[in-house]
Amino acid sequence: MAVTKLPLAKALNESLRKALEDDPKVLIMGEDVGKLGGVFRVTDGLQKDFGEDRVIDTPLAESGIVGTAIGLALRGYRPVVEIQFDGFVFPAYDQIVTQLAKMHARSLGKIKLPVVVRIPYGGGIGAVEHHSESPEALFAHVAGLKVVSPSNSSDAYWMLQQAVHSDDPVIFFEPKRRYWDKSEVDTEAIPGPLHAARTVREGTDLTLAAYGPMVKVCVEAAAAAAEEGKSVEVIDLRSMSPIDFDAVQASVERTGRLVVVHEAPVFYGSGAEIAARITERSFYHLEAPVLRVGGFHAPYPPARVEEEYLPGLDRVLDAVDRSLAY
Amino acid sequence: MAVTKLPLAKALNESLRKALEDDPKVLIMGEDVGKLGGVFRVTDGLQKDFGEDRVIDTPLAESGIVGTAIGLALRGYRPVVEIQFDGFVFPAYDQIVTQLAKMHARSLGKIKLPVVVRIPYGGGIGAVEHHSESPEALFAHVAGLKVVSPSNSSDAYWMLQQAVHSDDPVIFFEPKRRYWDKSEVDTEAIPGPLHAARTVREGTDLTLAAYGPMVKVCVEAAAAAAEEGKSVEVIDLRSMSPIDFDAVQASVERTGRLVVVHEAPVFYGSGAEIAARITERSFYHLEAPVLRVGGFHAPYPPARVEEEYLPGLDRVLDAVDRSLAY
Amino acid sequence: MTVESTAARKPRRSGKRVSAATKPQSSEPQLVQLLSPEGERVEHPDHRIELTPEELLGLYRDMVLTRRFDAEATSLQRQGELGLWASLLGQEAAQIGSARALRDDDYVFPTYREHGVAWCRGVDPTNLLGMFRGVNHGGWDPSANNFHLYTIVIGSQTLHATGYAMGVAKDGADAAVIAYFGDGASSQGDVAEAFTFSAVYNAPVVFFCQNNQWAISEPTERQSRVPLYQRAQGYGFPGVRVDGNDVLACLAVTRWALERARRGEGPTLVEAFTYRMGAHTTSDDPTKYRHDDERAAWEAKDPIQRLHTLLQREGHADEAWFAALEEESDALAKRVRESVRAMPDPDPVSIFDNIYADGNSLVDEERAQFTAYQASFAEGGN
Amino acid sequence: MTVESTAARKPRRSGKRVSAATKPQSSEPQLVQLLSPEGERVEHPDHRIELTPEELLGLYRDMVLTRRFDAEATSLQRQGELGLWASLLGQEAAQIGSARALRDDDYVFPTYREHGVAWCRGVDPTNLLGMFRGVNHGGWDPSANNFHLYTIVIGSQTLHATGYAMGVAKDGADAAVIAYFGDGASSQGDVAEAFTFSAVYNAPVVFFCQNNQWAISEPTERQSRVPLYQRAQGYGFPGVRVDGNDVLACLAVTRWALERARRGEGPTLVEAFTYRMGAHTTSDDPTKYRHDDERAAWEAKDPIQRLHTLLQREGHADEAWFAALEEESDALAKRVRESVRAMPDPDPVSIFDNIYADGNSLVDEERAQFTAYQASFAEGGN
Ligand SMILES: Cc1ncc(C[n+]2csc(CCOP(=O)(O)OP(=O)(O)O)c2C)c(N)n1
Ligand SMILES: Cc1ncc(C[n+]2csc(CCOP(=O)(O)OP(=O)(O)O)c2C)c(N)n1
Ligand SMILES: [Mg+2]
Ligand SMILES: [Mg+2]
Repeated sequence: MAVTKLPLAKALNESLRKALEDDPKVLIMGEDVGKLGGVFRVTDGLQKDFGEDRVIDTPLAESGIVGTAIGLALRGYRPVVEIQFDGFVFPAYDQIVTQLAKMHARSLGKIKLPVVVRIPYGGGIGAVEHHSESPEALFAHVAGLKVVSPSNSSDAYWMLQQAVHSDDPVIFFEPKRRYWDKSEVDTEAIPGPLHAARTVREGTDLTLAAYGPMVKVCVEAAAAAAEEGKSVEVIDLRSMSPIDFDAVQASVERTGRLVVVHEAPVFYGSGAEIAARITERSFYHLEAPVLRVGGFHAPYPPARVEEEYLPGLDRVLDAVDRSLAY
Repeated sequence: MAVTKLPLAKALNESLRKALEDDPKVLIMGEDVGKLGGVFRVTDGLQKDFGEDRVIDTPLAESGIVGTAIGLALRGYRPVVEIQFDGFVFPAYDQIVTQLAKMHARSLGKIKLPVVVRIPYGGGIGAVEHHSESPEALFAHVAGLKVVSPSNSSDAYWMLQQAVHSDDPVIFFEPKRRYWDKSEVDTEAIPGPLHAARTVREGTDLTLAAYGPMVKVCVEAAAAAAEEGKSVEVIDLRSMSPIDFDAVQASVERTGRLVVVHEAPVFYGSGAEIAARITERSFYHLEAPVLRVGGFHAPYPPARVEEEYLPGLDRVLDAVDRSLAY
Repeated sequence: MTVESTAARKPRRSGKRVSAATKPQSSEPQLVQLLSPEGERVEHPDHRIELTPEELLGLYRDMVLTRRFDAEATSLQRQGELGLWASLLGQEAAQIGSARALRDDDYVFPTYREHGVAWCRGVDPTNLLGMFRGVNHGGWDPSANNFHLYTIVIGSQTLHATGYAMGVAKDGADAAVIAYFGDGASSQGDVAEAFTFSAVYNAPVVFFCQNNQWAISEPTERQSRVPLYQRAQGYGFPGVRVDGNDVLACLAVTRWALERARRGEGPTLVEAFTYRMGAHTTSDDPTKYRHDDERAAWEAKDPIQRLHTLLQREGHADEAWFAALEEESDALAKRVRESVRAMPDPDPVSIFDNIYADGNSLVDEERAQFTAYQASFAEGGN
Repeated sequence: MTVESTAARKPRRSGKRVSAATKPQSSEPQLVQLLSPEGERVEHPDHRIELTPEELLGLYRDMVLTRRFDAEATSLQRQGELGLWASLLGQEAAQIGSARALRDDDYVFPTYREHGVAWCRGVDPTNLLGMFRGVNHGGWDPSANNFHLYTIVIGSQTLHATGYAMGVAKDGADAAVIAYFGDGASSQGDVAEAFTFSAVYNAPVVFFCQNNQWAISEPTERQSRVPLYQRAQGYGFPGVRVDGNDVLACLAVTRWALERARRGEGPTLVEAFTYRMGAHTTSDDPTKYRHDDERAAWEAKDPIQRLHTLLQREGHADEAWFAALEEESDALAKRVRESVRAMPDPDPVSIFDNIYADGNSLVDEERAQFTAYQASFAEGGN
């Protein structure tokens, strides 16, 4: 049966399995991805079935992981590397920004680096420091990288397939607190483009745009708003670089209002880019300024206050109200 | 005489000299900062006068430079570290983002890390790859860091003094193509706050906001616009984190129009944050959307086309015209 | 100069066979050991130690209380009082031995597992639990006990330790610095850079690597194909492997390394060969990747048991003493349990505290907005 | 196993004194040398080389042409045709010797100074100049000659080389990889991680460090307090120091290291002990930090001169041959000069090319805006 209900993490696991089956050049690399199957079990069972040569436990060194993945890609491989948690991608940041992102341009197009960097990201799981961050803006600002994040199991399955097939480096942010959420995956579907946004819920009064873990919150907010008679459209952006501005623009030009929601800090976050660009594109359509709901300009706080830090239903609804009040 | 005309690089040099004289805990660290005086001679003569113990040539390892600077700060020192070029800060990015930025919060305020990271940045000097970048947004997004950039010799002198005196880590971006530009420095002046914007030129029709190397371009654009009868106000932001939004807002509420100019790529750049926030604050005052002039979503190009890549007079004037056309 | 090469030159004065030391042809590197798994004293040509009975009892007490505290924390995690716990079970000797070699003026840079070191420094065990409970990211004042905050980003702290040690040298202070890290951490570029900087500046720092054989699910062979202590040589300073389950050897070797540092002889790498008896953290499931018999083999080398045997054989303590210690353990566990349960959640507005030392307009603005937003609920608003 | 330790075991068969090799007590590490600065052949217990006269002449020709090309590039920079040049003057033997040890299937990861290696790989010298002129960031097809692009971020390419070599091993290919880097680079965490990964995966890679004594203004002592070749030992693979101004030794040692790699024996570190005779780049002023007499001492060890002496002494070439080579050099210089001058500036719209292989909507949008903006000038618009 092609359609099954799977937890998001399991959908990723199936997607990786398919990628390994389809193409002998696909490799999985990272810390603890082998026997353990990753700390979130996303690579569970893959080393057992595909061997240590294809599912590779690496030394504990993120720069080394990405740097050697680049070398393997130069040799014709398609490495999918796992960074164990969001906060541990920074030792690899130099390799990602100065090498992975730029080598295609540097070589005038002769080199292609089909490397996927998988990063479980975001908060909400009660973790200690460095395990709950949302650093996507730090990658989206960098040309040469593509940055995406699925919000559900189907996208998890298909977007990861597409990321592996892409000849460009893709930073693949996995909403870790949604790993256990189940939804339907049709493994025989024909997926849409990797960087296209998707309308999750239609509405006429206001547009909510989000991605990854916040899509669920926005859908809940839209439902709550509906009870109060407000018709809220929800767009799952799916891609933070590039951003499907056309889809957001089309929606906003119908609703006249936009609220962007993400976990990452608002200051210099993706909401800023969306607000700036949509305001430029749809200046005369906006009834209210684009509002942003997101993290504060603060380090991710200790777990016992993370619920106050994370944008939740109430904060989204508050922004919806503020927007509608214009 | 307290007032002298100095090239910007020399003003920085004098500022470091003063800092070394005033406080025995101040140290200079970096690659080639000693005998050579740095590749831009910003630390020229300092090792000779203050000794190898205070002006320290380090091994070629940026993570090591920032990491040991943190350790020295923990011991009570105030290190001013030099990153040789913008493109070489990334090996230190992990230490800056996960340690330097967060240790004050991590320790509930018990630890203070008065570390200054000096980074010559930006293009326009005909350099090879990695020597012309503007990565300020990648630091400004990170809470715990302060990010500033002087545009003239006086600010170079005073802002660096203030950065050294700050108990917070400061990322100090130096507009390298302005190193040789001379302007007046009053070493006995009383400087304004480090994070306050400064109105460079007053105007009534439109506000141009810029920082670092682009201030000069904006002042020239305002002069050119004036010849066409357009009154353009120019604000030197001076600080990219925090941003003096109050100053920008006050100006925009008078002029009704804002164009933000920076060398860094527009996508997820500081212009996005300014546009988003000012639009939110001054929604009913804006006659036109906030426009952004900056770098493209492309790696910094080879030197022979950098003049086309960099926002110049014409591109700023083009944006001014587009804004005024609303 | 490694202990290995020295050991090959000098005759051994003890007839006791000590692990690989008696097998010069063995591929196993030599291990400094002063107390055998059977609880017998062993002599070593380079390292010896003279301890009073009180000191021996002190080490034993430290290990027992640390283990008890650790077990209590694990069970507090099971009860939902902590979000996570990283147990030090099995590594008590490495931590207590090395930490008791320190003087007050020395400075410690731990990872996230150095509960035994924290204990020796005088950090209240309860304070360690804040970050694992999720009420803070580090709940103690580092300068109060010269014990830095736990560092989670693997390897980072070795550079902080090196910089701190450079500062100690600049100050001409009679002190040394110790940086703890794991076998997995040895692969991080930061650790290599710390070796480089410390060697170039001859910084008074001891790199104390607890090779507990595992980095989560990866055995040490994933990090190196030669013993880790050998890494130091290529950077120009000595490396020594010590039996990490032998508190006497850990104390002696660390003392020696700290003395070198204080004498201006620069860095040393100490590899404490030990074993992580438990899971990596309470989130980990070691049955996925390692066999029980490995653990069983290490159980026979238990650090506490061997000192217990020695104390009994040499008659330093009677049953009453052990019973009193048992009571003290219980009291400690009880105190920890109670204080953790009483630990309040932080005030949400504290999210905005301590981000900047000098203040920040954006933080002020966000704090004000947040406070107003919170108040809107209290007022029945929204 | 280092050559040093081996040398201590085997008797030397040559009476010729070879640098430190005859002084076992010396603190100077041993240097593999097969051709003395005086142009005399030297025997070495571990490394020897048999070359035909044609091969010897070929090495000489490579070095002379490379030096000439390099000098031409320097003067092109002075004339404003290039924005920058990084001269290899003095390092010809290290580069030609190591590169001539390579087979076609082997893969090279250079820094920004490997002009001699590029020459041996068959990269047209003109292509190297594009990035220094500022018309591109790397103007050749890496796969055409198995010669990767120049890498500017110090040390990064050692990890790419290691990954590539891991791929070679996976493919079961009969090939090896060589990564070039400098003495300064040895401090970067990435290089240490490359050592770790290559050792753990036993990757067929040779780390070829040109220790030219300087990293811009910093002498090698700022990077390490022990000879750099010793770094390898701590990672579990051999390190060798070779006379970097001796093209025969560089060839022999690199060949040996590549053979080890191809035989599945894993990585090797070769430290070529040489000297940067010129400035770091044309932007640098070495008078700020080093003395002329240091340079003079190294001039006596010139790599080309010593081979010249050998060729003459052994009668492999007559004056006519040298004269013909001189002419070939002139022709090369002329060709390079002319093609650089003819090198067009890139079309500005190429800024938007090759950012993504699969296309990108934002780039398309910005390209279209840019094109329209440019066109507005042509039309007299704005
Ligand atoms: C930079 C970084 N990458 C990954 C992690 C996730 N992580 C936490 S502990 C650990 C293993 C550490 O092993 P080791 O250094 O041997 O220390 P041990 O836990 O055994 O004491 C890993 C991979 C991390 N904390 N930091
Ligand atoms: C990460 C990084 N930091 C700094 C620089 C600036 N830089 C360019 S070359 C150089 C010195 C390199 O020395 P070495 O590795 O010995 O190579 P050499 O130039 O002597 O061939 C420095 C510091 C850089 N290119 N990359
Ligand atoms: Mg371990
Ligand atoms: Mg060098």
